[in-house]
Amino acid sequence: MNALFHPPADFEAATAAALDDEALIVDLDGYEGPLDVLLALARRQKVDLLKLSVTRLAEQYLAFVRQARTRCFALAADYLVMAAWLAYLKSRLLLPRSGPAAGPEPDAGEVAARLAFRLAKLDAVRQAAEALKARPVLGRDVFTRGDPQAVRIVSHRRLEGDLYALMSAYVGQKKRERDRCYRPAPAQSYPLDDARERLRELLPDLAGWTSLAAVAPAQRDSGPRRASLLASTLSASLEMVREGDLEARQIDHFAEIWLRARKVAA
Amino acid sequence: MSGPADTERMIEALLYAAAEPLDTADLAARLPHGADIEAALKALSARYAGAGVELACVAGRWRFQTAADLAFLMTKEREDPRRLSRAAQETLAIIAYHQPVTRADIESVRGVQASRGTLDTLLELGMVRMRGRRRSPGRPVTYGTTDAFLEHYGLAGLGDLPGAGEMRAAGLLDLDFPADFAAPDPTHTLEDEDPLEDDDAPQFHQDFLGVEDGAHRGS
Amino acid sequence: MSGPADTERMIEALLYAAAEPLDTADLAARLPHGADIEAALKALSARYAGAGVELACVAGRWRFQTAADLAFLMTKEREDPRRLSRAAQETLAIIAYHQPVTRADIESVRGVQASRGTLDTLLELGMVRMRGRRRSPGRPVTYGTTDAFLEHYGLAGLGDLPGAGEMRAAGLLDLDFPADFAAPDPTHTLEDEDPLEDDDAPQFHQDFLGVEDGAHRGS
Repeated sequence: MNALFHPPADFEAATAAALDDEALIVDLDGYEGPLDVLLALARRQKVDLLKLSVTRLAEQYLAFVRQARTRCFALAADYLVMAAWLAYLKSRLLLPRSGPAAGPEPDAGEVAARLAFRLAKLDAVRQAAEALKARPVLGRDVFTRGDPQAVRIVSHRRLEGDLYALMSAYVGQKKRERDRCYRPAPAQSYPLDDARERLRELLPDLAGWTSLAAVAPAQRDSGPRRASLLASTLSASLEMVREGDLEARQIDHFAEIWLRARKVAA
Repeated sequence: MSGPADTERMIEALLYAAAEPLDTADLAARLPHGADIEAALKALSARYAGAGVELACVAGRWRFQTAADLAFLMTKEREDPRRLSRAAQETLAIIAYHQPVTRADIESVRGVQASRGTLDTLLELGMVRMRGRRRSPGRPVTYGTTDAFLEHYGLAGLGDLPGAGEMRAAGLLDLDFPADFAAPDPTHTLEDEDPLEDDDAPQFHQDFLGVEDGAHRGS
Repeated sequence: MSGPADTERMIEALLYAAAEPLDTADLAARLPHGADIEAALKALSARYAGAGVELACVAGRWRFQTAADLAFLMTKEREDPRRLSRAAQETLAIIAYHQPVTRADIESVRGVQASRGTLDTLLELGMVRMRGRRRSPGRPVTYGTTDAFLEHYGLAGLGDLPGAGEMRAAGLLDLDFPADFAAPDPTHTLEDEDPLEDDDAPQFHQDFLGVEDGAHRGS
């Protein structure tokens, strides 16, 4: 474990490491958090991750963060927390060990070793992911029988469905229940402007009395309902009556309404 | 690099994975140029002769098929339902989370009438059982899940059913879901439930008919 | 009438006609009683070794599949597989190698919060399933891989995961970080999960119900 300790303070080397071009080109978008950065830096040391120099890694990381901050000021908090922690760890690693550990803190070398171990773990998982990807994958590298008609035997012994399916089914219904209750489809209305425009176009044909029902457009499968078509046409016609272009008449309450173009006074 | 043996292997793989029989032109189009397809088909045919699967040429197209004398194996189709219908899946979910529930409860959540077959399927599969009767007018039968249900879903107990937190974590609850959405606690026992009596068992549907005859005196 | 050769032929035909991999129990149900299935599978496997179509064991079940080295021929058959993001790929690997794992475990190995969508995608694809709950405070849900995962990657079982043995030997599959491990873990500070209480009493469901019912103990 003591091998993990670096020789005592060598600040010049530290500065050099931070400045030399070993420092990564900062591209935060490419990284998924501080651990990812640390792993990328650690791999550059080209040693077994468990024999990593954590002091050097800390320096590189701090240089990375410094550089990142000059570019984008708002570096995510994770990166800064890790930086602070590594700065502290580094200082403890560099301090000569003086007698029994003071205070309850764990041995710095041990903490460093665990960081290295954690990186090794992430690295192992990455490699595992690659190894999986490299396997012959069904539908990409290997294929089962293609003729669906030839396929007749089905294994019946397994009931499909897992908890996720069960949860999805439950939530799906709850959603539908909610939608059922709170979302009546809003009725579409026939715009007044459209009704007026249409009436104006129809004016030449309205020389004789014509019923409102006949004047209003017919209902289509989609679009406004009949009631809206009638109402908007009536409103538009009343406006045109006011403007002197149209006459309207109704014999009795609730009776049919008749419309006719007003004869232009010659 | 492709000798006759390679061509044979390639044709074998192509015919196996193809969705329909292939003729020699189809094969030629997909094989390296210059492959001797006729010879390879002959060799392949000889290799498969007498096996459980045979190479057959139908109307100039080639395909693998199971040997005719083994047709008797293929006729056995068992009819156990193995994929739950959506209705069954949903009904099961409601029973799991809301148990004990009555048929009317299920219908009120699903918004549709529970078809008779759905609940029967679940009962037959042993996923669902009748638990008791609710102390309410008509004394409807209540349903709950079985041990087989727990086993199938790998749950130690009903308390292990995923809750709202997990649903959210699994991305199932979108943002416009009420923040206070909570899945009900299936371990909760309602006090208004009576145990089933012996003569209840076979009468699955009696409860819905409303023909409660007062035979059940247990209050 | 059925000698070993017959059994071999029958299994060959059954697997050819099967819509999905079959296990020995599936086969046994369709074969004459007393057939030595293991031996026949072995013989069949040997007979098909090196051919264009091979016998493979995936998720403990058997299927025929085209030889991997002939993938280049299968341009027509190739489905456009949904490509997993790097995060999903890694998450899948962690679940596969470390299972059962909780979401927090995954985050702790990856060092970042699991982005919404990663785990859901895997769940939806059917590669990953919820396995149960860990017996620890909060009783978090654990995840594992499915048979579909094994089938997709052509693995006979979890023991065949590439490199798993070495990783285990190196201790890289242990999930428990020592209690005094002090590296900052962003995933723990940004917790937006359920408010888990540190109460480790076996109070199921407290995590999402928020209502403690003393009632169910009495009944």
